[in-house]
Amino acid sequence: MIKSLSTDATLANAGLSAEEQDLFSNARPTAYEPYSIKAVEDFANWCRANSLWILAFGTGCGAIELRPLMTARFDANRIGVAGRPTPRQASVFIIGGYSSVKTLKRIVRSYEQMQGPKFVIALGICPVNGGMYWDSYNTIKRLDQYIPVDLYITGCMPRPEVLVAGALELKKMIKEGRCDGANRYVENFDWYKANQKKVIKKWDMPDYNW
Amino acid sequence: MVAAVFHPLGIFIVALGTAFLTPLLFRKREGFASLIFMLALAAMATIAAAGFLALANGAPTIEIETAGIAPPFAINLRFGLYESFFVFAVNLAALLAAWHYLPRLRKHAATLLLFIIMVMGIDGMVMTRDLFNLFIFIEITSIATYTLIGFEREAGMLSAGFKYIIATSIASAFFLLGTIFVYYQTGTLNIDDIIAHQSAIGGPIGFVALLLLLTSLLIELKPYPANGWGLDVYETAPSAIASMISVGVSAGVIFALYKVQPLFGDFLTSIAVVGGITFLASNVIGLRQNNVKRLLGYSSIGQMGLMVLAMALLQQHGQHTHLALIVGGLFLNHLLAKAGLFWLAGVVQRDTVRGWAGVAGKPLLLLVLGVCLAALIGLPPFPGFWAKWGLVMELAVDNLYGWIALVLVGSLLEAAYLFRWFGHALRADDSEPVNVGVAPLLPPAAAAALLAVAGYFTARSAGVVPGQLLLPVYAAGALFLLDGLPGRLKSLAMLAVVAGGGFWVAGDLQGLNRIFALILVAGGLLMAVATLYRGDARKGFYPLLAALLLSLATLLTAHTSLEFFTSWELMTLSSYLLVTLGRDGVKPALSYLLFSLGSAFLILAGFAVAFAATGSIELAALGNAGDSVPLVFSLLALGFVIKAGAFGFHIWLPGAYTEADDDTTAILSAVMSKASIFGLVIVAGQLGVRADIGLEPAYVLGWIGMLTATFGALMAVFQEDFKRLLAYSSMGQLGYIVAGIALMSHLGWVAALYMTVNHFLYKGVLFLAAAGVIYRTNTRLMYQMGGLIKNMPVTFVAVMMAIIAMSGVPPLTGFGGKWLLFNAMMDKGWYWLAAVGFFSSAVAFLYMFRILQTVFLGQRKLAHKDLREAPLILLVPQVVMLVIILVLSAYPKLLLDPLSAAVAPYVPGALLWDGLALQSHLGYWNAPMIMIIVGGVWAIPLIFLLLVSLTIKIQPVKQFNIVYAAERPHRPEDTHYAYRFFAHYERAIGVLVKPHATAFWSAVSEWSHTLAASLRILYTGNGQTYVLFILVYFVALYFANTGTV
Amino acid sequence: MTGLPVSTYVLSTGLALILIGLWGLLMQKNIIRMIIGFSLVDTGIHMVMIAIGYVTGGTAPIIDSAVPIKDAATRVVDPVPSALVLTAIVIGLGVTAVMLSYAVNIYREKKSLSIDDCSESKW
Amino acid sequence: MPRSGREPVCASARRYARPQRRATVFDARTGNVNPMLKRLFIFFTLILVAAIFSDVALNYSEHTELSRLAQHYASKGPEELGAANLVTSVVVTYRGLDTLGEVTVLFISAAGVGLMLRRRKHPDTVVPARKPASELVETAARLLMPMVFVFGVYVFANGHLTPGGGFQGGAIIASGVLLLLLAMPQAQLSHRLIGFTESLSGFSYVVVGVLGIVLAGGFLDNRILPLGSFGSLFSAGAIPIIYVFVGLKVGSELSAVVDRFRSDESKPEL
Amino acid sequence: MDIDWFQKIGNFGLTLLIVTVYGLFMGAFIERIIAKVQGRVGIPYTQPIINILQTLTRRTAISHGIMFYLGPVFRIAGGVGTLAFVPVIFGSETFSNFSGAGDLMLVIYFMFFGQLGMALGAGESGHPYAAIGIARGLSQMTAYEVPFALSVIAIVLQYDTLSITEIVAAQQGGWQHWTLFTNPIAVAAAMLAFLGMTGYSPFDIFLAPQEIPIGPPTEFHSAYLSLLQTNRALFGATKLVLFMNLFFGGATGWVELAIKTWAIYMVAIAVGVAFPRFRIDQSIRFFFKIPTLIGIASIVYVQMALVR
Repeated sequence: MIKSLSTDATLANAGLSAEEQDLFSNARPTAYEPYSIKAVEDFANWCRANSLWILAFGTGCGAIELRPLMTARFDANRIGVAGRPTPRQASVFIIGGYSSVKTLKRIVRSYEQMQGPKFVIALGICPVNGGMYWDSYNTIKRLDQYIPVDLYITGCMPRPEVLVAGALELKKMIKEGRCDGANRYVENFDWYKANQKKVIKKWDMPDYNW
Repeated sequence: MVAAVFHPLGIFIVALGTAFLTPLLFRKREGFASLIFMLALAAMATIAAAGFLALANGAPTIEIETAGIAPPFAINLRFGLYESFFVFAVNLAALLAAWHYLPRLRKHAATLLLFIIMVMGIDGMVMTRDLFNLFIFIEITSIATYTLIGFEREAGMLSAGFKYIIATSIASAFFLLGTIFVYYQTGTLNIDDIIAHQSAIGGPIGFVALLLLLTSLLIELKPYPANGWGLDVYETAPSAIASMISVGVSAGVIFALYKVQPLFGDFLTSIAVVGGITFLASNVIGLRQNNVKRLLGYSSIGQMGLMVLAMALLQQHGQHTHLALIVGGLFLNHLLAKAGLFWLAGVVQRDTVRGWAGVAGKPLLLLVLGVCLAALIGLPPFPGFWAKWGLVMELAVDNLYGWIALVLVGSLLEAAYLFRWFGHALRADDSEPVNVGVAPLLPPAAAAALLAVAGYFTARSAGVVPGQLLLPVYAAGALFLLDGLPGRLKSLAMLAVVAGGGFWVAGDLQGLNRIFALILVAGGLLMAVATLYRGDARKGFYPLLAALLLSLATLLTAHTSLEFFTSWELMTLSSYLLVTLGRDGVKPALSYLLFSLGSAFLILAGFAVAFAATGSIELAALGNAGDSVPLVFSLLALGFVIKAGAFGFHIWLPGAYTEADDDTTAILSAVMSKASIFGLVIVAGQLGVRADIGLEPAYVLGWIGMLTATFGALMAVFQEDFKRLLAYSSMGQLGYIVAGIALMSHLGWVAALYMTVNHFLYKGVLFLAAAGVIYRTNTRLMYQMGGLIKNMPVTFVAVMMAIIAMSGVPPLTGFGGKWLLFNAMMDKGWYWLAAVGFFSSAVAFLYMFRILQTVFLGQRKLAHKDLREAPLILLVPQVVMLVIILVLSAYPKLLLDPLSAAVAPYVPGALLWDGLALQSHLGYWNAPMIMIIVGGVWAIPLIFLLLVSLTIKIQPVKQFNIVYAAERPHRPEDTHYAYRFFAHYERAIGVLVKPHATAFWSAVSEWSHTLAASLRILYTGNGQTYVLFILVYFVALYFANTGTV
Repeated sequence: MTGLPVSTYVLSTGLALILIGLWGLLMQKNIIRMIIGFSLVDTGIHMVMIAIGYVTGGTAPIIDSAVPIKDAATRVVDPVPSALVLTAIVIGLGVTAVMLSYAVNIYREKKSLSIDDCSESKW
Repeated sequence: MPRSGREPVCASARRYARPQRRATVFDARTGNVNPMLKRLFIFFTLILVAAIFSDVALNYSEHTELSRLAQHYASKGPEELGAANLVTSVVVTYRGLDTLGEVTVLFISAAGVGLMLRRRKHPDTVVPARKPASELVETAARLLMPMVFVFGVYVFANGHLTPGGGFQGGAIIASGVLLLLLAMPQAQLSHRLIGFTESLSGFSYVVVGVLGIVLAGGFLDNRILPLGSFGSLFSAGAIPIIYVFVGLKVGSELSAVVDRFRSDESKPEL
Repeated sequence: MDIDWFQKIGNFGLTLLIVTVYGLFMGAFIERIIAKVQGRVGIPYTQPIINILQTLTRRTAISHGIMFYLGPVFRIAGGVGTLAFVPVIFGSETFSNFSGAGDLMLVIYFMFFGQLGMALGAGESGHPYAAIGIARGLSQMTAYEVPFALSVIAIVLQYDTLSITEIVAAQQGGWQHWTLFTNPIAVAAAMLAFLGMTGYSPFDIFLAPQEIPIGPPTEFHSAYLSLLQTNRALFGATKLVLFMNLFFGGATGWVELAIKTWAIYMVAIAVGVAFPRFRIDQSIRFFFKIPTLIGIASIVYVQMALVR
């Protein structure tokens, strides 16, 4: 029936109090296999590529550039890009520029709540190396130490045209089956988690936000 | 020889002899004197009893002549059936009162002799046939009473006693003056002789003479407003003495009034009005009274007013044959009940009704109190019930509808304050518990026991066979004896009794009654099985439940309106008591009782009007009522819909259903509420369907039903309390049924009965499920629950199925009811009702979903982590009923065919079947096919999803693993959206569900209290004012009657 | 001798006494005076009774040389009211005695004889 | 206004207790009526009663012949009962039950007064010594006392012949006792004796009544003894006997009542 | 039973497929029209189908419990079942579905089936937004149910039948026989109710994509969402078919059906693009005012003018 992950490898959820342990799942995420039939997998990737559901979560200043995407001028709808208000349904997470430590916590949580396959586009220069916040005490410098990033669109700020280009690029990557960030995240889960916990001091969430 | 020993004159001889010798005996030895005293009282009672028994068995009336000279030249006494009955009753009460008060009485020789002389005086008042001798006996009684009131010499007693003396002395003076004027005109003092020469009494002197006599006797009976002195005495005098004034002295006076009443032929209306005003006024004023003994005083005076009223009206209309049963029954009832209550008040020694909280938890005390109060209100099986029934019937025969209304309203008011008192006695608070031994309780307990016995015999003389009819009482009595056993054992015993009794009573019913028997008796039994889930003692619960269920059984077998009404009142009483057993059940139980009694009184009035029109109390004869049919139908239908919780009268329902025990509520809602449906069907079957009657009442009934459905649903939407929500839901669903019956068509009735069966099934499941949930969570507030599906999956499934069955969503049974009802309404042309019905069924969705969402879904509270599934014994009836729901859903023909056959004798017609599809004029409904299709369309996506699931890793997660705007939830309480779930709906249409009905009934209550306050202003406590009232009373009577002679 | 028979005077006086007694009962605050009022009422009633027993020209209902048995029925006044008055007087006495004993006790308890102080119970 | 300042007694009264408003005609909260108005009302009521009474008086016409009952008593009474005094025959026999009741009334009022005025357990006032009566009274009492007693006995013994009877005689005896008490304030009546007398005579009366059932026509029938010769002392059957008992009983009871009022230890200043 | 179940089921499967695909395509079409209004190109016509496939090919999922799992099943069963009881093409035995099992009453009440199931599933997700969305959705439903019920009563009264087939039959023989023209008042009431039913602006508060992310289905994703999306298209189309049958003379062929349902849908769209969103209490009050009055008027009209 419901195929569940093996629960023998559970997470400690050390950030939670005793009674909260019962409220959050402590299962460890596992990687998913591609469909065993190649044609099916290709078709599935084609579908995913043509229906990019962006999580409507503006994490940084770049979020302002997401708005024009839907307007008459750029009309991302025509290339299958649409916004979804809940991470459960979204497949693309656009990190809108710099991400503070505080935001990172929310980014991690949202990312983990998205269902795979899921893709991350990092917008602007800041997620690459910190950009103008390179010496800020409260801004993370390299996003891909915390979540796997499939595509960087640099610039400060990148214009919507670039975003459209990035989306098209992402579609191409998905169709080619190159976007396996979700599986990477799972496979290197302990490393990512350690990095996240290093910067997020008050870790009051479960280790994996199902 | 035996006759000589038991000669009634012996009463006087024993009394006088004992009294004269008491001082001598007392000097020798006190104990011996009180022994002789008690023996003398016992002897008096025995003589009276022997006489009564002989006379009741046909012995001739004993005429006692004194001085060896025939009347009218010498005084004579009469000891006929009525006299013997009164004397016996009074002497019995006196014996018990003396027993109750012996510890104080025995301290003085004078008290002993005064008491016995007082009793003798009352006996003399009853027996003498001489007007002046009557005066003597009145004075003997009065003087003895004066001293007995005040001999404790406390300030209050002295004041009250003095006022009493002044007032009764004036009354006696009037009597003496009247007597001498009567003598002046007739030349005789013998009452029979006076009546024979009645024509001689005339002119102003005769008029004044009669008026003086009448005023005097009425004043002695304490008519409103000239009765403040009487109340003061009731309040302050020792209980035993107050009881003797209330039941003994009043008995003597009322019998005296009865004796001389032939003289007052012209004043009978005045007398009735006096009685009526007194009855009504004292019961209104009683509402504000908190002092127990004064409360009893108001009740006493009211009862006397009722008896006076009954006597006058029945004589006025020549109903002499019924006088014995009615006035005798009322008298005996009042005598035993009121005396018992006074003694109880004397034993308990708490002044205010609040103080009686100390009685809570004392079973014997409460039993005696309850019996006496129930008797006083006129509930079966006590004598007052049969008497009141007879009274109302006879009043109706004489077209005295206004008087019927007065009697019933007064009785309702009396019930209000008496049961408010009972409520205080049931509810323990921080006041000190009452500690009394068994011995002091024996006199009141004896009174209670005698009430039951008397009830039995009154029932027989009322022409009822008390075998099956009073089975609930017997069963309750028998089970009450077992009340010491462990809870579950008692439950099993109760089940056995109900099963046996129910089968015996209702086993061989046919047609419609059989269908109701299946719901009420078999269904009730099924629900009663659930009572096994609680193992605690539950004192009094099982006997009452047995009484309730068996009274439902006897209700179904009733052939006459009297049998029906008896069972109905037994049902009311037992269910009221069951509600009081709930956690905070006492207060809502009172409003439940009052509305139930109100509805019962409407039903009684309806039956009475029918009896007047047809001359028969057969239920089958209701339809012959001719011109009265609309009135009868309206009264009965209104009575039944009030009991069903109709819109406007519903305010009792949520409280009673909510606060009763959880399994009780299930039975009340799922089972007992069908009794009113049964009544409505019977009545409508006899009356409503006849084509020659205008349908306006039925149309009104239809609207009442639909508005009830709508507002029941709307109010249910805004409840936080699980049971209260279900209670409003019950109200709403019964509204549909009422509307269905109102249709008076074959299809409408099939719809109504179908919904009745269905309501029984799903509401039973829901309330039992609620019982399980509440049992586990210890709260009724839904927002404190949540996520219980994980702990109670079976209960959840049961609730879900029940809700689908209730909502009318295909394929379960609810849709059938809606379909039938809608079709019947469209057939009938009741489009607006159909539209409202649509709306209310949509609104019903709101609260139905609310239950599932806030109780079973959403976030589970931390404290509920380890809850277990509801007890198995609660689940068993639910599962049984769910199976029935499923079977009926798939194959409704199983139910519809018997229903159609059962209603056909009342409303001709048949269901049209095309294969398995039911056809109507408008549409069609193929339930099995729907079932298959729905099963199919449900199964195919499920299989698809299961297949897809094979390709996906599905991770089961926990309750906090939700998207929460990138944050994490912190407490289940914050995350569970449940409190004021439909707040937005309230904002939109909340104006519709403002508690107008509650406000209205509160205002009614407020008004009656205000009225009471202004009526009792006259009781200033000033003796002179009271004297003035007596004079004014005389003057008023004089001028009110100047026109009549 | 006006035209009115003698018993009418007695009757009227009796009725007047009753009225006076009632006035006393209603207006006098002192309990003892109220009792006196009651006694007046009683006495008035007794007078009325006597008046009613009078037969025009009758004599005392005692059979002796003055009134022989055969004349008795025509010569004597009605003996019944006399007998009744006898009884009524005694009863009045009894009631008065009890009233007075109440008065004594009320004074003891309240140190007052005003009827206005006897209104503990009301409503 | 004696009303003002009185404590309201019950809870609801307390709630309604407000400063008195004198000017109002009727205070709906307290039920107090303007005293002037109340007096007017009483006056008006009495006027109405007087009107009713005057209606009676104006319509009264004196009987010119005996009532049916009296006819019978006057014509048949002497033969039936043998009592010369018709009133006595009515009182003791025809209406014997009344008389028994009357005796009972007296009995219970005596008992009642005794009960009401019984000694308190803790007398709060010391009984002041009674002043002795004046010599005049004492002497007169000594002189009159035997005569009063004898007269009393005469009155009740001859009740069936002459005006008088048990009650009258008893009252005379009691007045003698009253005289005695006035003359000798310190004298203590023997309650034992009084009680014994009244109990026994009362009981005997009942016994005589019962004998009437056994020996004659009914309860209280006086014909249990021969009627004797009309007009003599020992005539009229049991009437003299009954009157003796009544006389003794009334005498002792009235004495007891008088004594009760006298011997109260904390006598109010009446 | 004289029903050939196999053929019936096969026919129904065909109808289901056509209606679903039609619903999906029409959804895209409507989206494109809206896009045109906003000066955009809009989504490709296949986008709704691709979206469903996209969600269906997600590889991970979570489950909050058995009702969460079954909720979408109930939901789509409600849609499919409703379609099953509605005859789609008048006069065509093939596309009459199972309308012999029940009448208009059945359809109206069965429409609740899916709502209830969805509500249960959303409820078990434990998400407060889901509960809020359902509470709002149900409340709004009680409101638009009133004018709808009134207009249904009016046409039942008018045609004296509850059978949808017969109602359609009574409207045959020319456009002038459509309910739209014989009883425009009832149609007006029903169309106002329809606005609420479709859940477009101004009556879309219960979805409220921004404030309470898309309401009831907040937690649904992957394959669950694919069922919900399918149902959205299917159920919407079914409702259109029902309205077409009741008020617009039904359809004798697929083309007619497509045109009529598209036209009906356009009403909702036209209103939706022109009006901003109502608060939930405003929307409830709205339905209780004008549409209800119109509904009442429609019954009065039928009673006065059409039924003798």
